[in-house]
Amino acid sequence: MLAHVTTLAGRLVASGGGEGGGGGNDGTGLPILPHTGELIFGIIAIGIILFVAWKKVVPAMEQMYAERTAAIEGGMKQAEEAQAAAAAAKEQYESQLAQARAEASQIRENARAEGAQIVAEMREQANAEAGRITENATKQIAAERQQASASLRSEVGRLSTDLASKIVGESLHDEVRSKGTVDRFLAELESGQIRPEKVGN
Amino acid sequence: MSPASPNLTPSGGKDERSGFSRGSDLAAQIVSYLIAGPLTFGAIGWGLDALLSTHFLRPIGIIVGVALSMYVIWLRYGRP
Amino acid sequence: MNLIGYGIATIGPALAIGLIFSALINSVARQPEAKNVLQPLAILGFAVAEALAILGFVLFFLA
Amino acid sequence: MSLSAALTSGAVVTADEFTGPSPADFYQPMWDFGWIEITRPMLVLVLVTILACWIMLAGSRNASVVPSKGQFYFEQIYDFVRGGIARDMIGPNYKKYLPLIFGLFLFVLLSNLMASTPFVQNPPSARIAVPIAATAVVYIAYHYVGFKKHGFLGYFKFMVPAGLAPAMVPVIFLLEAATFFLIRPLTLALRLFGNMFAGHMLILVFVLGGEFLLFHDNWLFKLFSVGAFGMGFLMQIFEILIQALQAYVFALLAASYIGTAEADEH
Repeated sequence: MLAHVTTLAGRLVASGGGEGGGGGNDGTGLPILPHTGELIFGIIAIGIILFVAWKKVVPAMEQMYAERTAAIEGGMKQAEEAQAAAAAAKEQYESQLAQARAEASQIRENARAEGAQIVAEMREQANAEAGRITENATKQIAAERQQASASLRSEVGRLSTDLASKIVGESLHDEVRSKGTVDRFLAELESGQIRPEKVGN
Repeated sequence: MSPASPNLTPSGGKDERSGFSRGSDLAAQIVSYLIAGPLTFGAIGWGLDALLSTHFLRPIGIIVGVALSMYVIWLRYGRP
Repeated sequence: MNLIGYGIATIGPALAIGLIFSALINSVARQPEAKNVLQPLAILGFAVAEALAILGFVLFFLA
Repeated sequence: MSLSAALTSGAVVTADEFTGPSPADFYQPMWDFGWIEITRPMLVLVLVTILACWIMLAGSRNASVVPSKGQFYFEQIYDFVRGGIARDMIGPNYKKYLPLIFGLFLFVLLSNLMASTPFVQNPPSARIAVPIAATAVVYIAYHYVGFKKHGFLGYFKFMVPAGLAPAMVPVIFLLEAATFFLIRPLTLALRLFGNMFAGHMLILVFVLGGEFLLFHDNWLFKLFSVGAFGMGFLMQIFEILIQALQAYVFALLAASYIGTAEADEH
């Protein structure tokens, strides 16, 4: 068995049929066996690359990712703050607007009330004025009528007295008597106790 | 969804949909097992053949190796 | 000659593997929630088909 | 070599023989110092190292919250590795492993892209030594993490999945140990190597074939060479995609292994 193994190994390593397939140091082994120099170079190359990646690249990139995450999170926080501030400003603005609107409506209401009051006052004033004027006129008319009736009464009295005295031929101008007579007559006339007759025929 | 049926969710518990690489190495690992079985047991059979100077143990070892490989694959990946 | 024989022998498992995974992809595309059931089945089928290729490979060395 | 030569010479029926590309084309020794041999991929590796260090240092120097243009492009790569690979695969405490994953990703990406860089056009990752070197770093890292996390015996106990019949434990442990210690790094290295090797080989086939057709006497072959060069160009574009994808897969698997070792329970 050992002989089998050794011959197999020997065939694998040494004899690629002399084709130069690439195994071993001088490239005479099978192509699936590594060339010594290339193996050493490959391991060194991978070692250098892994060392650079391990020492320089990955720490730098990971730190950058951490910073980016922090920056994005910070940015989000900042954005949230800005949004909150904007919401607060909007709220303030809206409250101010509502306040102004309420104020305006109150002013309008006040103005309307005031206008109504003014109109009412004016109407009342005008009514009062009209009433006063009417009253004045009524009073004046009454006074004038009184005056007229008084002067008419005295005139009628004097005229009738004159007429009567001319008929009688005697002065009937006794103040107290004539006055009383005429007055009594007129009062009776007014109260309807005597009816006025036709003076003519 | 009722709490009694948690397996009806598309991803059955594990996060197997998270990345596109997940699960794509299965074929390579299965091929590894399938090569390992015949190779190992064929080598054992070959060694026994050399010791006992017989000739039938190597093919038997290879067949047994394939069967064992498939058994291991079923154990590792074939059970849902 | 052995080499050519093995090359021809890989055609069958290659077709089988292609069919198995195309069926798996079709099924998962239609019913993604069935993936947990389908994938082990497909892997078993793949293992059986691949075992044929490996057997051919082994026979290539045996014969 | 014999196969590709047979295939291509079967296609080109001429008197003079066409030799297709072979693994030997990737072995380009330049100076031999006896104990060590300087090859072209080694020089490309030096270039890759300088380029990677320059990109990393220029991208992260004066890293600021508001990125400059260069830092922005660097951040795209860094974010892709950080969020798309490391965080998804490793879990909550992924930051410890970021230098490893990111350095590996950049190294593998640049090594792969060297296949399509003008005047270099020689991917170091198409030489098995470079994937093995990269895998060795991952191997040491994830076993170190596993042993540190679970303890020496606990790590072996962690490998065996739960719910197993006691009789099966030794057998399954054997299988799991082989997977953990042998097959995982092997497939990790061979996947990268195979992809880069085969991709570059494919381009070589088209370009060398086109060259052969172009310098052939027959004018019809000269006409066909246009198609061959066109296919080579298409493959070149396709290769750039594959190169980026393989760098992603390498970093993804490295992160996945670390994540598995880091996990509490499976």
